Amino acid sequence: MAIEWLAKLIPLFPLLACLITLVFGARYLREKSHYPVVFGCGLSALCSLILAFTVASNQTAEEPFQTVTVYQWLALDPVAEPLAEGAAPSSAAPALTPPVNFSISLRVDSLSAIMLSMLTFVATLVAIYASGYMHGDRSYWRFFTCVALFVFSMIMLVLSASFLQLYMFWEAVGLCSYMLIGFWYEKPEAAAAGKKAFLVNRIGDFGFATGVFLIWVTFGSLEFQQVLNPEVVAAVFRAKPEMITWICVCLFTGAVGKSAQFPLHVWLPDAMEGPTPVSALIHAATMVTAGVYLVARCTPLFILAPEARLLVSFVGGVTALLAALIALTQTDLKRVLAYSTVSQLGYMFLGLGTGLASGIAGGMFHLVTHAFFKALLFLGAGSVMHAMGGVIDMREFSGLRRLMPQTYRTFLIGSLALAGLVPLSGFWSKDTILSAVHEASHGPAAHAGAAHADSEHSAEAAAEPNVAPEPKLLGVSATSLYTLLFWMASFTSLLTAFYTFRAVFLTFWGEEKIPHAAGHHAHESPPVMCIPLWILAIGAIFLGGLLGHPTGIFDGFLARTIPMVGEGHHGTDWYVVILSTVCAVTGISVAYFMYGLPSKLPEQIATAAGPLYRASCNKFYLDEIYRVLFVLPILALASLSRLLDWSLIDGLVTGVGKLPGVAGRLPRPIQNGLVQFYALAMMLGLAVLLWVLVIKQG
Amino acid sequence: MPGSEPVLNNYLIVGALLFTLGTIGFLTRRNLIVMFLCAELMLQGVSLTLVAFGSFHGTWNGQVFSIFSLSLAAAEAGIALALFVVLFKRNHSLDVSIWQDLREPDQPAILDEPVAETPDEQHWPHLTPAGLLPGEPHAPQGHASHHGHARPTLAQAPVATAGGSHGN
Amino acid sequence: MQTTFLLLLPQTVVALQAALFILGGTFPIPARRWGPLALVALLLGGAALHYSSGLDIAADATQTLAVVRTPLTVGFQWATLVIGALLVLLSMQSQSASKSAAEFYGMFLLMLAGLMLVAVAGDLILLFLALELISIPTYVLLYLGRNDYASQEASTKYFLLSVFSAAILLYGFAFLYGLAGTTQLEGIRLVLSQAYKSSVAGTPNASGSVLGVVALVLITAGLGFKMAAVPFHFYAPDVYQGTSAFNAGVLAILPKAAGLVALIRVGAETMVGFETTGQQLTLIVAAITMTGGNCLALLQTNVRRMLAYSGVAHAGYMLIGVAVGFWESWNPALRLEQTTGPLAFMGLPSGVHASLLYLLAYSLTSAGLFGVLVYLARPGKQVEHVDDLTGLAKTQPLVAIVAAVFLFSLAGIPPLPGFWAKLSVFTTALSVRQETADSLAAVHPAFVALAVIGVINAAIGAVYYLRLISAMFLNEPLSTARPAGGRAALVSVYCAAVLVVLLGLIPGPVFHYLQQPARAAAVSATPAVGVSPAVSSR
Amino acid sequence: MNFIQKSLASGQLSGLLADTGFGLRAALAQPHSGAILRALAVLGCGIIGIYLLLPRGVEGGGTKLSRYLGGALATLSLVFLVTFPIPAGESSLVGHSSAILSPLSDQPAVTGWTFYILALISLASAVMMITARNPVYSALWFALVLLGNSGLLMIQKADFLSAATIIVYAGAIVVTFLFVIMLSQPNGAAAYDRRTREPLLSSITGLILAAVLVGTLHYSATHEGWGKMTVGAQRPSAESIAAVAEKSNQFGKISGPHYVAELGKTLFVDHVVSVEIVGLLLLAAVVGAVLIAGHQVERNARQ
Repeated sequence: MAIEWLAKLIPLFPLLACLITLVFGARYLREKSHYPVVFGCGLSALCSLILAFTVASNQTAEEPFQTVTVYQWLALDPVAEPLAEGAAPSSAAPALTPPVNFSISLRVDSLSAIMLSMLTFVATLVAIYASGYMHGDRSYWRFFTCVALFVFSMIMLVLSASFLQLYMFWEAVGLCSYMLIGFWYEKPEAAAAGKKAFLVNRIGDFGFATGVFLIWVTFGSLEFQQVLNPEVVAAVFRAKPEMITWICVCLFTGAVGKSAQFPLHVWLPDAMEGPTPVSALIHAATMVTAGVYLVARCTPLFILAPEARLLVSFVGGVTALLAALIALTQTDLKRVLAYSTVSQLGYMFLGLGTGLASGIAGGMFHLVTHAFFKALLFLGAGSVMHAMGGVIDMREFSGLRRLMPQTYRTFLIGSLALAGLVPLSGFWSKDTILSAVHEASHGPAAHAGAAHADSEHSAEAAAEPNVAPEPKLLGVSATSLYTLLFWMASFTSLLTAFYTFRAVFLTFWGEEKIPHAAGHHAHESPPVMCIPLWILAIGAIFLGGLLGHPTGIFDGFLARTIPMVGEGHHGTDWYVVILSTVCAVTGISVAYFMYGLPSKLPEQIATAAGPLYRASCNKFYLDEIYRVLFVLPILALASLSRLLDWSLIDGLVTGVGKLPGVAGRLPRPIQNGLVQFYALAMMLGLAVLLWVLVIKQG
Repeated sequence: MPGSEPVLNNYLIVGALLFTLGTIGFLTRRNLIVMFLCAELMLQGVSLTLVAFGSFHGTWNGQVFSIFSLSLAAAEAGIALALFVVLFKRNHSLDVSIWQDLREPDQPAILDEPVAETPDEQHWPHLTPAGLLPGEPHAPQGHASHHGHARPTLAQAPVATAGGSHGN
Repeated sequence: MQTTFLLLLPQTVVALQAALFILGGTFPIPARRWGPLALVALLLGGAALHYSSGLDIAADATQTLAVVRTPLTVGFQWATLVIGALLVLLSMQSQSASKSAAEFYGMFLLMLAGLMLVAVAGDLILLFLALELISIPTYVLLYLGRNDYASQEASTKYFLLSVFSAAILLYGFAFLYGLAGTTQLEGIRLVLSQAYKSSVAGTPNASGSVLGVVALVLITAGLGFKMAAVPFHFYAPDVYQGTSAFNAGVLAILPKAAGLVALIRVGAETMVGFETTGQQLTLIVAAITMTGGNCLALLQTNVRRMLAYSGVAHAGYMLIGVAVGFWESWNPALRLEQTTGPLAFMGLPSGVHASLLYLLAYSLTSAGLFGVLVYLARPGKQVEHVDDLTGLAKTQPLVAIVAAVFLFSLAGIPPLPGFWAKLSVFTTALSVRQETADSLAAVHPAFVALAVIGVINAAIGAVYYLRLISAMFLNEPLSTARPAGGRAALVSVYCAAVLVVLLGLIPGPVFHYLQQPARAAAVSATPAVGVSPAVSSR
Repeated sequence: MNFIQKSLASGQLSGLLADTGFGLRAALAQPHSGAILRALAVLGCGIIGIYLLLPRGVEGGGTKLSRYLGGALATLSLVFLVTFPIPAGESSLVGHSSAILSPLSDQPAVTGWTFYILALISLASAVMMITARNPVYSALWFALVLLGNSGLLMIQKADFLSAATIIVYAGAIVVTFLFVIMLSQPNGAAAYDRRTREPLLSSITGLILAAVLVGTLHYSATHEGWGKMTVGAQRPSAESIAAVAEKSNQFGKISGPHYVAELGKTLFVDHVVSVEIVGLLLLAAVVGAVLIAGHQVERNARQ
């Protein structure tokens, strides 16, 4: 009962807020437009937390979810029943085919509760922050309308009980993102970025739509209750194992588009043209996680498609590394964060792809913690941008430590969390993923465990253990692939720590430098912007420790929805812990030596004079050597990958988008305005059709 | 074989050929009226086909259908007449190629290359043009090389010789 | 005979009033009266339809097959009247000062009568004449639409090509008549299915005479012109561009509906035994129509031209349903039998019904969208370029939102009818099974390919619709002149919007309505013939 | 990826491709494509002739020759066509047809030659019509086509229709159009009448169309016999006619000597709805013509 009401209220508040700002925003609310949205999001955040606790206390493993139907959209009985006299319906009763039923339903379980709490909480803070950040914008109300619409769509996406509804709000979320990226449409870059995001996402959505169609073809239903039911999946798997793989690949394509994974990641960095709160909300914390959510939601399908899982992991791992490499050389603060987001999302997919209990839990957990510290970082960056008069290039400013102490401290916390330093939340989640990958690299034992993980119901599945050879991707066996991915991921975490702190040092350390655009107004942000920063910072510090590995709360909670979570590996993998800590510390210290110190040193060097002194300066040599041995290759790699990214991948992806236009240009000359040309083309078409069909006939 | 009784197929083939000839005419001829007449020629082919089928099947339907297509042709002819007269008033030409302003925006207009005209190519039926005595000698007339540039009006237009060489 | 006229009462009422309008044009009645009078005429037509569809005529022994009545035809006529009323509302402002308003509405009512006739015609001759009854007034409307050179050019082009395509269509009908020896659709169906039954049972295209193939191709070409299917679509963009927004709307809806219904009637429902050819033909045409229309629409900057191409693309989606209809015509029982397997799509409309649903969604949405264009016309200047729509959200927020709803529906975004239409069309395409020994027969690869092409096209289509939306919402208005389309047009637009949203949110009744004949067909082995005894008394 | 290979190996795609290839090869071996190819050869000659005859904008000394050549080729093709073998023995049509298609055979004057002469007149005039430079000639040749056609209708017992064709077409339509032509182009063929749009492509299109039509007609007349239960160019079985007739209220059978009376009865009883619709159609056309002719169009400049 309570759950039902809560589930209905959570999307209702943002929807109301959206309608209120839409109707009254332009005329009456104007610069007060944020009130309905803040309150709407706040109330729904409150409800979400209550919901999460209710779910935790009420739902049991026997009844892991609850579906609340809001609106019965289209319900049709099967038409075949009066068939009677002709061919009697075959006795094999279509047990799997319920009547067609489209409805708006809300599915409440631990997975959606987690997503909801995270989403509404971050959204509320971002809305509060935005009321300060966007202050004075001409289209203040439009911004908040879009944000409320976005929050609503995202909530509905998370609460969807069918693939159809999911797809619907998937598109709605994409649309909101398009509108928000292009919010400052006067800027040509913003308009172009919006268009690009839309185009690239369409490619992914096409995959998703195909997947949904395949699900329909295969399962005859789109309801989660039906499709994700392990028994049904097992039955279908027995009939058509390849179909499951195809479905998973198609769904994953959709996830790749929305979650900005290689090679469809090109839109996300450009999307930074939108207002910074949008970047924080949509392109860091919530929307881009929709893909991760989708894959997690479809775990029952992915479990049976080892090849698809390998693909997920592989794409995730490659994306993580590639994006981290690119982030090394960026000078735009928001772009660094954007690439870092892409990289972290890659981590999540890497974890999900393992199909291990700890991997899935880790992926989801990383999603939650990442939402906190990445939103924090983005808002911090926004704060800097706000103070610097819209300048976001790190070469233009430095040493803001003293000028903006609040921002500096919170940003530092966020960076530490992102880098994965020990007690902070990023460490716990990243560590879980890494240990899962490590575990997966130990080979088939783990896989057998995963394959059986659909557990109690399928005695057969147990009877025919994974006799099939371990899955391969492009001819590489899973174990070796995971070994490779593990090292890639570890290296990525080093890079992550490095580029994060490079940004920190460049921005906040060193000599105080303020761009002209900021004028004399460079100041610390108002409290309305700082308070959300601190709340997020607290989350970024403690969330991991409170919910993560040490307590196991998160795993246990998630295990209600995804049954296999919680089994298998429990202990702490000290090898991984140490490795990741070492990586983080190394990354930070390298960044310190390169960007934290030289800013002070050069002056001393310059005054103390002489190449002798310079030569004797140990540090400097070290730096040089380091540079030659290590940094230069990486820089080269980074610029190479950036080059590749910009020219090849970008060109390819947008090229696919341009294909229809090119195709449209081809038949254009026929449309030259002459009636007789038209008649000729008609007749020629007719004659050819006639010829072909008559010849083929018979 | 020629001389033997015509069978259904013979009629159908004549119909098909009339239809095709009409099509070719419609596709190639640029005079609005000739185009319309070619469409009517197509309808004639259809009409022949219908009647042949009807008499083959031994029912009236073919003829009835054919009668209706005849009425339709009459209706269309009425509209065509009005339309062509108005169009001619606009451009002083019955050339269908004048009407090509509406097209894909970046396509070039298709213009005729000017061709040297040979005035003696004019042929006239044995009809006496109003206001002229038959057999009155007349100077040949050079034609506008391109539609729309020099539009001969009724008043200016020199009347060609009656009784000139004809046939083709 | 009496029965026939009773069945044709709505058409008769509408057509008679059209004649009255034309007659009344000679009397000094103010032009602004004729619009409301046309609405009254449609209302009377509705009353007649209500009366005649309530009659239980089955008992009458003297029925002929010239006219068919099934629940679907009744529904189609209602839809015609509703959309006709929307269009009449649209034209009121422009006709209120016209000298030929009476004739204009007379012509328009004749077109509606023709469309209603197409739905019920059970005879090739009647069907052909009904189609021409739509064409001939169209020539006149096109010419009267605007007072300029472009409109003359548009009507010239449409006229010439329409005459040309009418000849092609008639030739196809002639062959069909020759094939069967009767002009009655039901008779043709009977003759062909007898030939089919006595042929080697079970082989597709068993009764397929080559002559029938020729007939089918010719008919499809002739009707494809009316539907604006590639490669018979060439007139559409030029004509839409050259004429007024209202005329473009009329042209986008009425002939398309007529062509589709006629193709279903003559092709999918009648030509039993030509399903292989029919499938191949419609598959090819549907695929190139969708792709061609959408790709060309991407490049357009003229709004009406873009919508013309988008209409072409939508014709392609509708043809998917017809292709499935051909497959079903072969053996509906087979389909039902197979769909009871575990891989079933029960409850969704069959191919033909899916395309009718698509037609309904498309027509309503187009009526609304062209209505927006009519409404937004400024004095002496129509909405031509996409730029004329920029910043609409600033100047006319409500109209902009409504227009966005229409565009979203055309793009097939979920809560709107366009989505349901696309969904049913694609799912019926996926429900086609290849008949093999294996009972879990694979989906038909050609139809899967068609569905995939359709989905890709839906993605392409969304791009240009969204371009319009973003122009309306994200840009600054270029001019702040007040729209001069009149209040009636606005009413029409809002009515269309309400209908569209309702159809999107409560699609159940329509789906049920479309299922009705499927149920009837499933129950009775013989399909609904003539005045169907299964006609419900409303 | 394994599964891609697997699904490829399952052979849907390659099977489809192979199927298409074989299908095409097999299709070419079929008898009806043979008929089409034969028709293609015969008609090709005529089409070349028409191409040569068509005004192509090249006025000069060479054209006369090409026109004569074209005329010769077209004639040759017509002669070929007439002698195009319709194997009488194989065709099951001949037996039935003589009684039906020569309804006037009780008049000994009407023989097969009548048909061939009339057909020749029709076709030759049609060729002349579409190739004449002068629109006036085109219209006159069209009148001749109509005469030939009405003769063809006459020998099929369609007296009324043949008279109506002459009255409506030759008497009304052609004459009105002649008026328009004479008024609008008093000086004969205009520049655009000596040119044609895409004569080559149009001829090829026409060739394909004609070949398919003629080939199909030949094939279905000769091969689609009763044995294969096809209905092309065949009379439907007695039962099916009966079934239809039962359904369709005795849609008129041709019987009795009072042709026109019978026709009228069919027209006004069975097709009365259509007659009404034609009335509406003519109303629309007349009013439309008046509206179009009287409509004032702005004389603005062309865009």
